[in-house]
Amino acid sequence: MRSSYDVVIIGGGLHGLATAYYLAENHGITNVAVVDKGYIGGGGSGRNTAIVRSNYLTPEGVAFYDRSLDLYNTMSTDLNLNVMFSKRGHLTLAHTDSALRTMHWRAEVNKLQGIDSSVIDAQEVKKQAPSLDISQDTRYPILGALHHPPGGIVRHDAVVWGYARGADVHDIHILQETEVLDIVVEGGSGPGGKGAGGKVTGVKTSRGDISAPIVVNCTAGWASLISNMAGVPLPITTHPLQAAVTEPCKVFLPTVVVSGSLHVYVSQTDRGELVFGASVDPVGTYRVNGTLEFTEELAGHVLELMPGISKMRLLRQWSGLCDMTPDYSPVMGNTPVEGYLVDVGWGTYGFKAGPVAGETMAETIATGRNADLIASFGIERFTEGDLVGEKGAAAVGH
Amino acid sequence: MTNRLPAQPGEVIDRSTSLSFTWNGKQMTGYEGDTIASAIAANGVDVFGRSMKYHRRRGILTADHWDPNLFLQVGDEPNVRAGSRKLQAGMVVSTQNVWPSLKFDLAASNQLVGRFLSSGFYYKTFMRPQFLWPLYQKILRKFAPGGEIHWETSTHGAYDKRYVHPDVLVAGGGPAGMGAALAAADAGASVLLVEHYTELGGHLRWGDDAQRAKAAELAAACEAHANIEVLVDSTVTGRYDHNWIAVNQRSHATAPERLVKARAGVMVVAAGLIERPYVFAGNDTPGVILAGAARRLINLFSVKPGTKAVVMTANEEGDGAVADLERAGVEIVAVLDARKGESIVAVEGRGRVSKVQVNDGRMLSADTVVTATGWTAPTSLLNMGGDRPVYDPVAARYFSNSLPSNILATGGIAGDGSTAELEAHGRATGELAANRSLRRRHDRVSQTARSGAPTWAKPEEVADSRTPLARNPHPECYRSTTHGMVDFSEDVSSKDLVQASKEGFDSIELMKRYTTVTMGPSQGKLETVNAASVLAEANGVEMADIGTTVWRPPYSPISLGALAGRILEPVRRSALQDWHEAHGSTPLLAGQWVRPDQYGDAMAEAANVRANVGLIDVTPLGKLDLRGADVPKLLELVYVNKWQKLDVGRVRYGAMVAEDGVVSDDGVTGRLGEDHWLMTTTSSGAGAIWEMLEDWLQTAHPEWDVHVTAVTGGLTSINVAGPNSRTLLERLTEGVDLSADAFPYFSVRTGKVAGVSDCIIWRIGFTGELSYEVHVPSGHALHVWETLLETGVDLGCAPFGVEAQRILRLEKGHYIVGQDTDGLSKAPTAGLGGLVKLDKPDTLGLPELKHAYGRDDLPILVGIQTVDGSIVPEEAAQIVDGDQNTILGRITSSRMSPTLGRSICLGQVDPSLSAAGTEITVLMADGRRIKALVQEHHAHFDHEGARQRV
Amino acid sequence: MIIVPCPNCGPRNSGDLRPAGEVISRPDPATCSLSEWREYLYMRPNPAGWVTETWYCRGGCRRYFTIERNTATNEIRGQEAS
Amino acid sequence: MSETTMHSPVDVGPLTSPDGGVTLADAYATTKIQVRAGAATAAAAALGVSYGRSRRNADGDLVCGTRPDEWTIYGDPGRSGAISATVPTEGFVTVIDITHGRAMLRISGANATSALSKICNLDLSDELTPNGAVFSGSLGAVGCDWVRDDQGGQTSFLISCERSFGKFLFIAVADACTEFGLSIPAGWELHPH
Repeated sequence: MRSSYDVVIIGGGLHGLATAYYLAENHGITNVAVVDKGYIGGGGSGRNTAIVRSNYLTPEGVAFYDRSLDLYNTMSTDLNLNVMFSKRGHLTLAHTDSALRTMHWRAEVNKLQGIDSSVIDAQEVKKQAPSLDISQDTRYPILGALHHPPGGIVRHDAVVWGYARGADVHDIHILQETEVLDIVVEGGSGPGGKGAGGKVTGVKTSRGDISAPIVVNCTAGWASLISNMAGVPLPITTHPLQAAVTEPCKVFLPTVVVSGSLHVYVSQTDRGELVFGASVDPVGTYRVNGTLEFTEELAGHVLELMPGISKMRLLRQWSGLCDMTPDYSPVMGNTPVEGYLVDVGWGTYGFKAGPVAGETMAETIATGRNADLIASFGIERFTEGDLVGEKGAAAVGH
Repeated sequence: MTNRLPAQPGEVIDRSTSLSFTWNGKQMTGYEGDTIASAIAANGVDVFGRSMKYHRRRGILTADHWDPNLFLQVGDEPNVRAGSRKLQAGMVVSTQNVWPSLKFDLAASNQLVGRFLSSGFYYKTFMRPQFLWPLYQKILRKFAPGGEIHWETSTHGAYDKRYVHPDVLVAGGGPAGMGAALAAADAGASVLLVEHYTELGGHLRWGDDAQRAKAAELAAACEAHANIEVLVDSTVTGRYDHNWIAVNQRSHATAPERLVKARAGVMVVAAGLIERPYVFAGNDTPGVILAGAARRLINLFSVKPGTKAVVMTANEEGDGAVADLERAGVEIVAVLDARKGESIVAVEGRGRVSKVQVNDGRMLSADTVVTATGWTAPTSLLNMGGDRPVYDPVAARYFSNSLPSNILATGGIAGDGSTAELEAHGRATGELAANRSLRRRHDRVSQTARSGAPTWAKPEEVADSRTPLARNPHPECYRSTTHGMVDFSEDVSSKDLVQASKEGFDSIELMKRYTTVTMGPSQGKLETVNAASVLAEANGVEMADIGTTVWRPPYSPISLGALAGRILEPVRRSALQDWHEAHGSTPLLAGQWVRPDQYGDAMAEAANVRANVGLIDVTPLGKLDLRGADVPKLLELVYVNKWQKLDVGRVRYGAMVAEDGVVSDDGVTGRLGEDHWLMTTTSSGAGAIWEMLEDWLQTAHPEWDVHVTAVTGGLTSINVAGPNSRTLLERLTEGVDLSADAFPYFSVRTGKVAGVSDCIIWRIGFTGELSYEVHVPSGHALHVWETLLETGVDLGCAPFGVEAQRILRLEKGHYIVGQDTDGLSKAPTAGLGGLVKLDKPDTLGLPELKHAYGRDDLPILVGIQTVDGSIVPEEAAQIVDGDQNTILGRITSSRMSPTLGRSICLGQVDPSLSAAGTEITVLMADGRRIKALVQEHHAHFDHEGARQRV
Repeated sequence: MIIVPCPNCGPRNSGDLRPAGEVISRPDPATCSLSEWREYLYMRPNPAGWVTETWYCRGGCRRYFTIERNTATNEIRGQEAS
Repeated sequence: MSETTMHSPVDVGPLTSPDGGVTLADAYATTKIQVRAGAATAAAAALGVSYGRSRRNADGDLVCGTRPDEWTIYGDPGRSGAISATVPTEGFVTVIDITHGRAMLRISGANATSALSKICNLDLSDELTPNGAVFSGSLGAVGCDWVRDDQGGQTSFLISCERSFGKFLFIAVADACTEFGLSIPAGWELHPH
């Protein structure tokens, strides 16, 4: 650990490590420290269900996530580590007319931006995922689905390790078990010289002070707490997002299946386990113990889709923290405090965005201005601009 | 039955009841009381399956629920724990992880490339050429472990649930757990005693005569106690915040599994100890078993585990196994006393152990190796309560560290002792649990509105004065000088762990993720301690510095069926839904409601409304009865428009925006009396709006006199629409003058319809025709509906469904919140300009409304007609910039209009396109770009409303 | 499923109620600036510790009330009817 | 149209298990009068029970403290006018007949509590839910108003829900009773297969 860096990145997860990697790789900035209070990838990066896709609803969302998918496509070669990207296709089921209408909307927007995305009917859904029950007399009949062939799953830990190794090659310092206690800001309008109009000079950590003209908040679950250290309030509430995995069974589910109405998404690993997720818990909390009701609702909903797997057993459940924003879109880029940047508010979709978030944050740091791809995601939209319209599509948009 | 012993003193099998079953297609028999595994073993079988990665032969290891080698397919059920599941007649049992057969397994060739399957293998290989990875992946997926799903059978919905509220829940029915249950129950607490296996007794069951007698005595006392409910073959699978506890009851008369959800005052964890394997080369060879396995096979099931055994023992369980083996006629080749430093180095053998190498250099011939090298304390449930157990090197296991006051530990998880000492500690724990839980129950009764005051005094709090159990010294036996299997279900060896540490994955959490150690079906119960010890050794640190991974629920895997339980998915039905279904309606699920979509021909139904008169059931409309002098204030707060001056007998359309200015709901609200109003909302918004009104009334304006009552289901709403509607209603209505002058458009009257009093009649026109919405007390709705149809036969009266209504409303250009507007649509987009009043002191989203009306860049909802009227653009078709791909809007609603004989649409467009007559380009789903024209009005038909005002 | 102490009903499972979020004061809509309004709409303290929050006893007494809950531990103290 | 010939969402039953341990019956026609009034009103004083408790008045009607400042009076079919007339209306008081809007069932017998506890998370034991207890809570995923109203010394609950949920509620409760021997008529199974 040095006493001074050009850039200090808070958060050693996928986003922080990717930002560090692209700072070095694309911009030659290597006097960089990534600090994490625990171990790398110990937060949301290792707790998500590893689904990637780009079939978003808004043009800005589509462009952003499509770039991320591009980066995932070449990642194994770029990082010299097999991240096991399984491009197996992604189905978002529609159980109602209105859901089907939203799927059509997404498909049309996607197609206009060159994304492989279309609405398929129940028979075609059955071909893609034969284990699904497409009978029409159920409580939640499958009317059709948004089919997105380029979507898939990636081994999430490998992505973290790949970026960490890539950053390490450039001699970027990855400081684990180093907790940031404060962000030092001078000249701001708030208490202690923090807040709007101020300028960052460094951070205080559990292992000593570090001076740095640029500090980047790449945390999830603690983004509000870190941002308050700089005097920049965020439009975030923190909620747990839970996931679960079953014991393995012989592989039967070839694709990723999502149902927004049933608040569930499911894929099967190469080892035969089903990996499930749901929507965020309704009660905001920093607690990651998990709940029983999550598994009950999850099982009920999964069995509505696939009644045949009632005898499969749930092996393990876990929980991560999600920083939810009002419009289900992130908060990225420069802030009213000079030198303090944010890459936060990733809700339930941070994993998909990791590579492009790193790339665009690195560009923003290097050039001083927000990268074009993140122009809609600036913090100012919550005070004067317009929110992003992903909410409708992202409610359980995994 | 080649391996069955003569009757043993503690055997649980019933030799008078033979059960036949098949094992990999071969007919076998066992006895009532056998586990599947004991029955198969009794038939002389050594190899039960193949390991996950290397497809090595595997046999019995622990002979209990946690045995990683005894996951079998039983009929249509995958991954059955054959070590604990009881045998039933007719079971069809087969191996998993074999292809094509148990003896000749192609995938076993993986062993030859074993060095490539070491930790991190996947991450480092199959990378180049990259295009081949999908192919590799396909092959890998063929070798996935686990059983098979039988798609033709499903037990979804056959499972069951139950809620219980015990003062004390005891997890574990051994001597300590039973002692705790009895003491707590004696002290007046209600107790739920949960035992993982099918009988109470814990480790006493396979113990000596005195131990078995003690178990029987305690079990009988528990079964007989009025305050104790015993659940056997049941597992406490999870402990969640505020002592919300999940119990999976596996054997129950009416359900395959039942999830029992307990809110317990105090949870007593008496889960006992789980025996740990020893790590050495060949430790996964069939014939290598744990001491407990040997004892259970012999004592409970009368199965001889081998013929020539080497026993390595570090504790009493191993010593006991030696005695049991001798009694069973197994030749003891050697007893290696780990307390004296003797140990096994390696074993050889493929289908079965043949040679054993000892650390004194001897090479012994044996077919069986028995190890007793120590315990894993299954601290999972304590862990879920926030405890972080700490390693004690003297006792060579983990102990709980700090527990919240509503969790207590007893038995082996808390320390060592004789049966009497364990029971005594359990009893003391039970007394403490009773004290704490009865104090809590007293509070609960006192605070609960529906219960009276408690009739008993709250006990004084007693301190925890239990005499702690001893921690007997135990050698730290984890790994020999060779490398062997650490995680049997994941096929992870100690060598893999050392390698992972060298590669920098040197914390327990990173190692777990990198190697998948402890991530298999037993979730670390056999592996965690050995993994930590290997890591400590590799890192050159103490065990205590390694920590353990966090144990997450469930404690033991639970079926999805049990978690789902019965299928409780309520559906709402109007009082007329039975009639609709009896008359050929196509059901439409709309939110929680089931509704008639159509009765056969929606176009004809719509046309009949324009020509004659139709009836539609619109009961799902949210309806709120509002009473009080301050209702107008409330309405002015929540609607964008004004309400103070609405006269009695009149109704008005209202639109709502949320605090962020986004259009959120709409509906018609009428003034029935000076202080009596009826408000309608969208069907989907009804619940949320009711709660929102209560929020404003309770938290912001408690001084207002308003009572809100939800009356949605109480009033069945029948819309009578069409030019003949007045004539029809006049025949059946008493006490209301329906003439145009006496009952004008947008008015409300109350009267008698078809003999039913208290019907509320609104004259409104969603369909654009002369129409009346009749709200009938629901118990009489069917009578009114049928009478209307009968009376209107000559007027062409016929029912119409939701689809016809959608067509009619689109012809009239009425937007639907959530379809024609979206999550960003502000009032100007929906065209609410004439309605919105900004000069109110308070209305929801007022600053956003003001902001929105100062802008000229918001999308605008317009009527749209394609140039070619035969083309119906899809809803959600995008409006683009000519041949460019820039998005300038989208079609939000579209239908073929039976009235106009052409397609009609509503759509949101960029304001630059919103002027009437603007030509726009619509991109069809098939890629065609078609021309359309923006219309002057939202309405495509009778925009002046002449038809509805007659 | 935590227990929420309803001041009217007594202790209830949280699933019987609807969490309505941190208590946030609402500026005067007639006079406040857009940025003050936006702060009310969107900005949340979101602490990892004690918060005062509103719950609606949807399945029970249908009353809104506030409690103090520690978002790091789910511990609950105090109850105040509103 | 007679006031008492109401068409119930549950046109089946009553159902009884062979051992008499549980009986389930429709009670839609029960007159249900809701009163909303502040604690200081004459109505509150006349009704005379607080939230959570109930009493049977001189007319034999069951007066329940349904919520804070809210009461429900249950009586025989056709008593709407008679019951409403007994409520003093000075001050801000709302009296509203909710008979048609609430489906209602009665479940009685020694096994009633056990059956209900399969689909209701509340502690229905005698201590927490004694005779006369009034409360609201979910039953089979349907929001219900409950009163424990024992009949002849036998445990009995009177349970109502929004009318449109009535058929589902009856099906869900009947299903919970099958463990205790109740037979379900065709068409009223929770999961018709």
